[in-house]
Amino acid sequence: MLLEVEGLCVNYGHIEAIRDISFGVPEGTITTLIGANGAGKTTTLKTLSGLRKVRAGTVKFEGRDITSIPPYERVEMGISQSPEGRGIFPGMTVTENLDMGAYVRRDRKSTAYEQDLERVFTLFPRLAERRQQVAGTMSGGEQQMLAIGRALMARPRLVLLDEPSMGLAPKLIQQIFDIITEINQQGTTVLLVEQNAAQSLKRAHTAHILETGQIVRSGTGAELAGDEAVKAAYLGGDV
Amino acid sequence: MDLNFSFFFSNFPELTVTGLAFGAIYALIALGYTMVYGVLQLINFAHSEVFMYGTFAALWFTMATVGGGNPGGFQTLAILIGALLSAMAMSALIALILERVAYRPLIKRNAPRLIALISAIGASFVLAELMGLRDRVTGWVGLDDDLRDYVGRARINNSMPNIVDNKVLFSIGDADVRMVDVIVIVAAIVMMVAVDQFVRRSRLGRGIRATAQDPETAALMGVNSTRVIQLTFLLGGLMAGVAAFLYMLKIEVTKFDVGFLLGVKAFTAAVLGGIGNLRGALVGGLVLGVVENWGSAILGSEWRHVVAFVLLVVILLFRPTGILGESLGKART
Amino acid sequence: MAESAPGRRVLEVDALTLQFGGLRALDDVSFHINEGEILGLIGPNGAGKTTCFNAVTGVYRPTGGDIRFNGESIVGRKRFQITQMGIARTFQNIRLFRSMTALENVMVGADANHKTGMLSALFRLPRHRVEEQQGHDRAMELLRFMGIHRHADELAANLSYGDQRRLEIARAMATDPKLICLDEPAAGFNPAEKVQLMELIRKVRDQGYTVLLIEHDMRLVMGVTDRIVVLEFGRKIAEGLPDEIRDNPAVIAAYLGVDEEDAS
Amino acid sequence: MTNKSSAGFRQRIIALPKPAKIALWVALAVLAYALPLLEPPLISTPGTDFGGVLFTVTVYCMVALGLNIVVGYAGLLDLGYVGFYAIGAYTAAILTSFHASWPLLLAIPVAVAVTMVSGVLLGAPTLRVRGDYLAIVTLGFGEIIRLTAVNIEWLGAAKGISAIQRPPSIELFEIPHLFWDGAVPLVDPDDTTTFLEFGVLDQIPYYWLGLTVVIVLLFADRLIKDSRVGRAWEATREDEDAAELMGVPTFRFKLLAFSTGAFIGGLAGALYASRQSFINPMSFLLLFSILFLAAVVVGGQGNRWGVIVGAIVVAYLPERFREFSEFRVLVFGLALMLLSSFRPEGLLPPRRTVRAKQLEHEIEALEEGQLEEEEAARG
Amino acid sequence: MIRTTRSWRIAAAAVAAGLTLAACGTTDDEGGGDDENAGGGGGDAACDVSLAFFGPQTGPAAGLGQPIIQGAQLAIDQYNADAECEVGYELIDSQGSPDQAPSLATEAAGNEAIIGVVGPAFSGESDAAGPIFAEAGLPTISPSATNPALADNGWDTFHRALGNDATQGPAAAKYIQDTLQAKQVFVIDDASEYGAGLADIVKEELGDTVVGEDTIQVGDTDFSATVTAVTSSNADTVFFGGYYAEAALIVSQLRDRGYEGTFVVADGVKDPGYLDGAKDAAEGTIITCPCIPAEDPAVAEFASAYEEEFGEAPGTYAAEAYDAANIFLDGIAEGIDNREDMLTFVNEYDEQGVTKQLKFDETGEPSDVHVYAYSVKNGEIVSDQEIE
Repeated sequence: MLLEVEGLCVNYGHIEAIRDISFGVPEGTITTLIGANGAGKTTTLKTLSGLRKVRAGTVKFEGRDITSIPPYERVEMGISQSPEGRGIFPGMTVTENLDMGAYVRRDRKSTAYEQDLERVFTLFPRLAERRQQVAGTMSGGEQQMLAIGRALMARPRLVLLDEPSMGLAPKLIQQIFDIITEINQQGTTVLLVEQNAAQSLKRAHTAHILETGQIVRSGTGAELAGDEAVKAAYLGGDV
Repeated sequence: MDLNFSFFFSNFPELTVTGLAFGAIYALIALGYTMVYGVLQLINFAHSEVFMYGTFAALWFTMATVGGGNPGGFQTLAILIGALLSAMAMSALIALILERVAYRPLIKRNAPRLIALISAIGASFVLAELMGLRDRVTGWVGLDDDLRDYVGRARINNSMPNIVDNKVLFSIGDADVRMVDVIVIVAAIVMMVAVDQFVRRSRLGRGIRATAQDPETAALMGVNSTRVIQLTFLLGGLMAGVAAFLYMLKIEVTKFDVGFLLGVKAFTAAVLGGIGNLRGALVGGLVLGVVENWGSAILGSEWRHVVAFVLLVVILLFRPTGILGESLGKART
Repeated sequence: MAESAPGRRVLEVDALTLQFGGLRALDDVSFHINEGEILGLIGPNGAGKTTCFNAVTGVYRPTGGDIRFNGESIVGRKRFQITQMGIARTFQNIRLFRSMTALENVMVGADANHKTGMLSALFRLPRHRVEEQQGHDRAMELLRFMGIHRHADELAANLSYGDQRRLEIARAMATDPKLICLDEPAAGFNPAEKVQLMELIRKVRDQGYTVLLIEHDMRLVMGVTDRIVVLEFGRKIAEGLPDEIRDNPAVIAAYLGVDEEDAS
Repeated sequence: MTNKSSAGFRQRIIALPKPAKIALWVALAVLAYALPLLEPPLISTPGTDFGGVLFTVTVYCMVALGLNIVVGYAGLLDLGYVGFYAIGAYTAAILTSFHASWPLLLAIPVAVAVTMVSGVLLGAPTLRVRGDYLAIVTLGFGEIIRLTAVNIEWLGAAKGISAIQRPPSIELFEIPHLFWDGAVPLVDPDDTTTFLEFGVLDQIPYYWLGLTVVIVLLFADRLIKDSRVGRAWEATREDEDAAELMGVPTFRFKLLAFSTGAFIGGLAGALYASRQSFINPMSFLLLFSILFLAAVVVGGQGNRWGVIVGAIVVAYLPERFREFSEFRVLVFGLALMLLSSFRPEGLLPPRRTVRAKQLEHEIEALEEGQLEEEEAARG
Repeated sequence: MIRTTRSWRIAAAAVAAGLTLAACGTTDDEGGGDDENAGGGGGDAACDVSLAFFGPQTGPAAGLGQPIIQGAQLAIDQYNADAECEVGYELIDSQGSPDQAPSLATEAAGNEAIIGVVGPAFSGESDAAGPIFAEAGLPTISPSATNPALADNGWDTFHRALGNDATQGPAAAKYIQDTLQAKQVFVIDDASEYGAGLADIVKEELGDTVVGEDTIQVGDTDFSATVTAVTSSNADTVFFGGYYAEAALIVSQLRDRGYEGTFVVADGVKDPGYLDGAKDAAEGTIITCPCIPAEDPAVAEFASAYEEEFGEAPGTYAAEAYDAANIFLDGIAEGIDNREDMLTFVNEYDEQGVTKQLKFDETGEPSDVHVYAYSVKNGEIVSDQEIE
């Protein structure tokens, strides 16, 4: 297991946002957390990257307890995130945004760095065309690509993706999921949080369903995709 | 109100140079306002005191080293550098303390922005009064006699030994351009360019810009936001220290409440140039200094501050985010 | 048939062009909405849907072309005037008045058609009483219609996500519009909620409002709209009935893609 | 948590039947009126006249209520409020003493009207500027007003204007003061206040006048807040664009807030000038704008009772603690810092803020951080 | 009621002067008074009375208040040193603002123990507090308020221990014209009551010789526009109406720019702070002041006593405050213990003080004002001549 979450509880004030959830992310896989709005998906991701305080439970990365270390150290350890709502730096150019992704790296002049940059531009040719464009003026889809590309620039062992398909057109959604699969095949472990259950179940090795802060079901992507109850609640019937 | 245009035109070069010199000091102080605003969206009201403490550091250092007569050549240069460094160190220290005591507790609690302004105002009062009551403080610890030269006359002007010969360097038309003005303008511009390049080019500078645009995402990129905020205050403090040194070089006199008016002006300069924008601070400061001088010449010095504020209003009406607009911070909607 | 709705054109967008600096966000876009119709506006990200919306509600001023509402041009009018004329909207990212109660949020909408000023309020003149009563009643009615009247006195910020979306619609309806523009109302909804929303939009229409809808969820768009306009890169690439759009090759190429699972 | 006990207290008050509630308010009002006569130990101010201090407190209360409309309700940061206060004071001074000798009762409405017009004149061009830009523009405005007064002979220059009229007196009867011997209150027959004699030596009638104005303003504030106008202000503060798109002419309402604030500021200034009987530009320094703002924010912007508390803190405490003498400003600064970090929402935040704070986290948890929306609220 | 609020510093000074600290607090006994009738040194001197200082102890103007506080303090300490009953000294801190003046004056008026006020320090606060003191019959002697109009208010309690602008202004103008033989004069003022009032009179007296004028603001530090105006006007003399803080800055900046004309100022600049601030640039400055030169033994004695007690040379208006306090103290020594008698006493007073012959006319102005010229030589303010 690259990442192990055990008995995690997160509170906002007196309210429990996350109640005792445990799961693991095996190295080299795509793991997905799906659930409705308000189920606790984003909170989970924010907790994993250190933006939220943990009330109880532990988070282990490569066997090391990281429950209470600050976000920037986690990035140094190899966890990077593409946040919900994309969160690109609107006033910076594409290249500068990608540089920000590599903030914790000290090898900016090295060939390894150049290679990583090339890798991102190969994954997202659209970005290559727009290297000097100010990110804030790009379309939603391009911003999403930039956010994912930026997360990769840290050379993460584990990349956390928060709703990459949100607000995107159907055609783009497929592209994004294709790229996620490709990233995984290139060797990066992916933890994917999604509302688009159909796509994410199709791509994920393991899936967990979150409801009101708890994991209610787990299984392989295919298992859950075939499950009638899951189908009814998350995949929707024909209207 | 008589308009005195003939005087204005016949002395245009001199008025412009002296205006630029004072404007350069505004610009350096404005930098501190602009950086903190850019990163935290807070008006660091106490920045004026950061400057004020710098002036005292420069003053005390010079007093301690000059002794009696006027030292010459190399020694003068050493004293100047020492005074500059002590002003920078003192201002930076005060800025960091300010961040720690007046801001961090509020940022941690995610307090409303206005309350941070009030906290800063409180801190400003405290810092200014501590300086204004320094003789009391040393009195309590029994150092009053030893430190009399340094802490005495706590509430009135304290002046610095004159160490730079303010000779005429060159003339434009029949206006003389003098040593101190040139030092002030050149030093200010060099420092501003250095900071600008640092923020634009360096890794830490990129961290500052990222935090300014989106603190949470910046944290996800591995930016230590506490460090970045400290760095911001530190840079602002260092620049205020430079400003303090240059101010003492030019004006030679300081007082516990000297920061207030200068702070208001420097903040005006920051807004004039586009708050959050480093280059804007430079432009705003220089423009403000020059226009104030011009206005004083035409209308009389009693309208100096009025000219400054009217300029601000007029500029904002036509360019609602200042001359150069905002850039360090996100464009606010 | 598109013309099945009772014929009168509520909104006419005529050769609308919008330019930001060098960027042409909308290029010669024309379409219209008939009274009592639900019109869907779809397209890939960055196609100009929201820009178009903003032009219609007066947030942006068109560079060229005209927008007519009930035959009257709205170009150059202030945003609040356009609202008072009868166009209301919701927002892609919910923008409620968070520290006001749900009821007050809706009353702000209702106030759009009121005239109470400082003096009437200060002296509690009859106009104030009458309008206040009307506003309150209308707001409660709308909250009930949306099914959130139990939360009338709660702060908007404290409502659940779905209720916030409903509250936004109620607030828009309170301005007593002819045309109501919904900007991605289903964002963040699960399939069950989307079904509810679809019914709600129909109900809104049945109350006599005309609806302009931006939405990504094709199931919802296909299920509820009478007609669809498709934009790409600021240009209109198709217009027609839902079935026509579904099979339009240009739309499939530009927008829907081939994966039937999502587009169906 | 102090919140809990105060909330409990509030609950109990709310639970009272209406007549009892009214009786309670009346009792409070009577107590407020009687305060300077009672000269209660601990509360009374040594070293300076209690009645005079109380008058100053009421002036600050007026100013805080006025500024609260601008800052707390409409969300416009005004750092030059003292400018309006000055315009009110100067107009009253000029009309009753310097260039004319109108009766005060005629001069006050004119002063208030002039101030209101000045609010519109300042607001019309500047209210399009947003956020902190407005703060610095208004700050400049306040300074321009003061410097103009300093530099123009027609306005009295630095010398100021003296012999400003006092309100007309109706001398009815005398009320004796209390006198405290330790903890025992005694009636002091030698020390009396003549009911409604606006004289030189007794400041208490001015306080009564000020208190009456404050009470009227409190009522008016409530009436306006609970109306279309108040809702429009709040909506504008919360989200200006959304408000505009919901049919709120936000600019007009901002201007209305600005001029209403100016109205109250001018009224406070005129009353102040009348009590003072002398004004010069010293009384309208930038520092006062800052103190006024501190009153509103420390008290709890958006809550009329909060800003009253804030005004009392800012106006009364420095007078009460004159013993600190030279350390007064230092102590005041420390107090501002401590209050900010321990009560970031203000001493008495609006009830909504309290509720919102309690529930915000819950909702955030349930809603899973709608980032953009949060930003919209913050921005 | 605790009546006395002294700063620790003054208390410490009192200790240094060999006094007992017990004197610091007046007794609380209501009407109890002293059982033993004041015998001893003071003879039939009054007991249980206080004088008050009214002016800025804190705030931006505190620098001007300090010498006044200390000047009066010195007089009271000297009196108390061999008195049976000590005279109390209340510091009423107005921060120099007319804002708080009415409440403070009302409170002082209500405190029957206070029978004389040294102050109010500034004309503004005098305007605000004057009616209250007049109503309460509490005599005041201001050591520093110079606005001529103050005497026209008809307050019989009002006095001042220095000449007003109308006496000093013409004298300064006369000196500039007759002694300096100035052909071209540039007049600067600081827009304060004192400075602007003085400058206006000087301008009026000098008439056509005034070749330029400018007004600065108190608290400003950069005067480059003013300096340019002076240098380009070719004035041979500059008159500045204002206080020492700005005067020092202006003269430094003028000299820095190579200006060589004469700098003339008035009593607001006669302060050690001017010399400290301007240093070499102060050399040659002419200061007019309605105060007797230190050659006079009484003045010299005061100056050395002041310096011994406070460790610095007497600042602006310290001597006037000393005189003002001594007038009241003389009355107390004669047994006066109420305001009414004190007022009569002050109105009829006629003695030589440190600064001048102290005698008031019916409006409260000093009836006999001589203005002297001083100049700065070798870093000291030395007397030059009396301006006739």
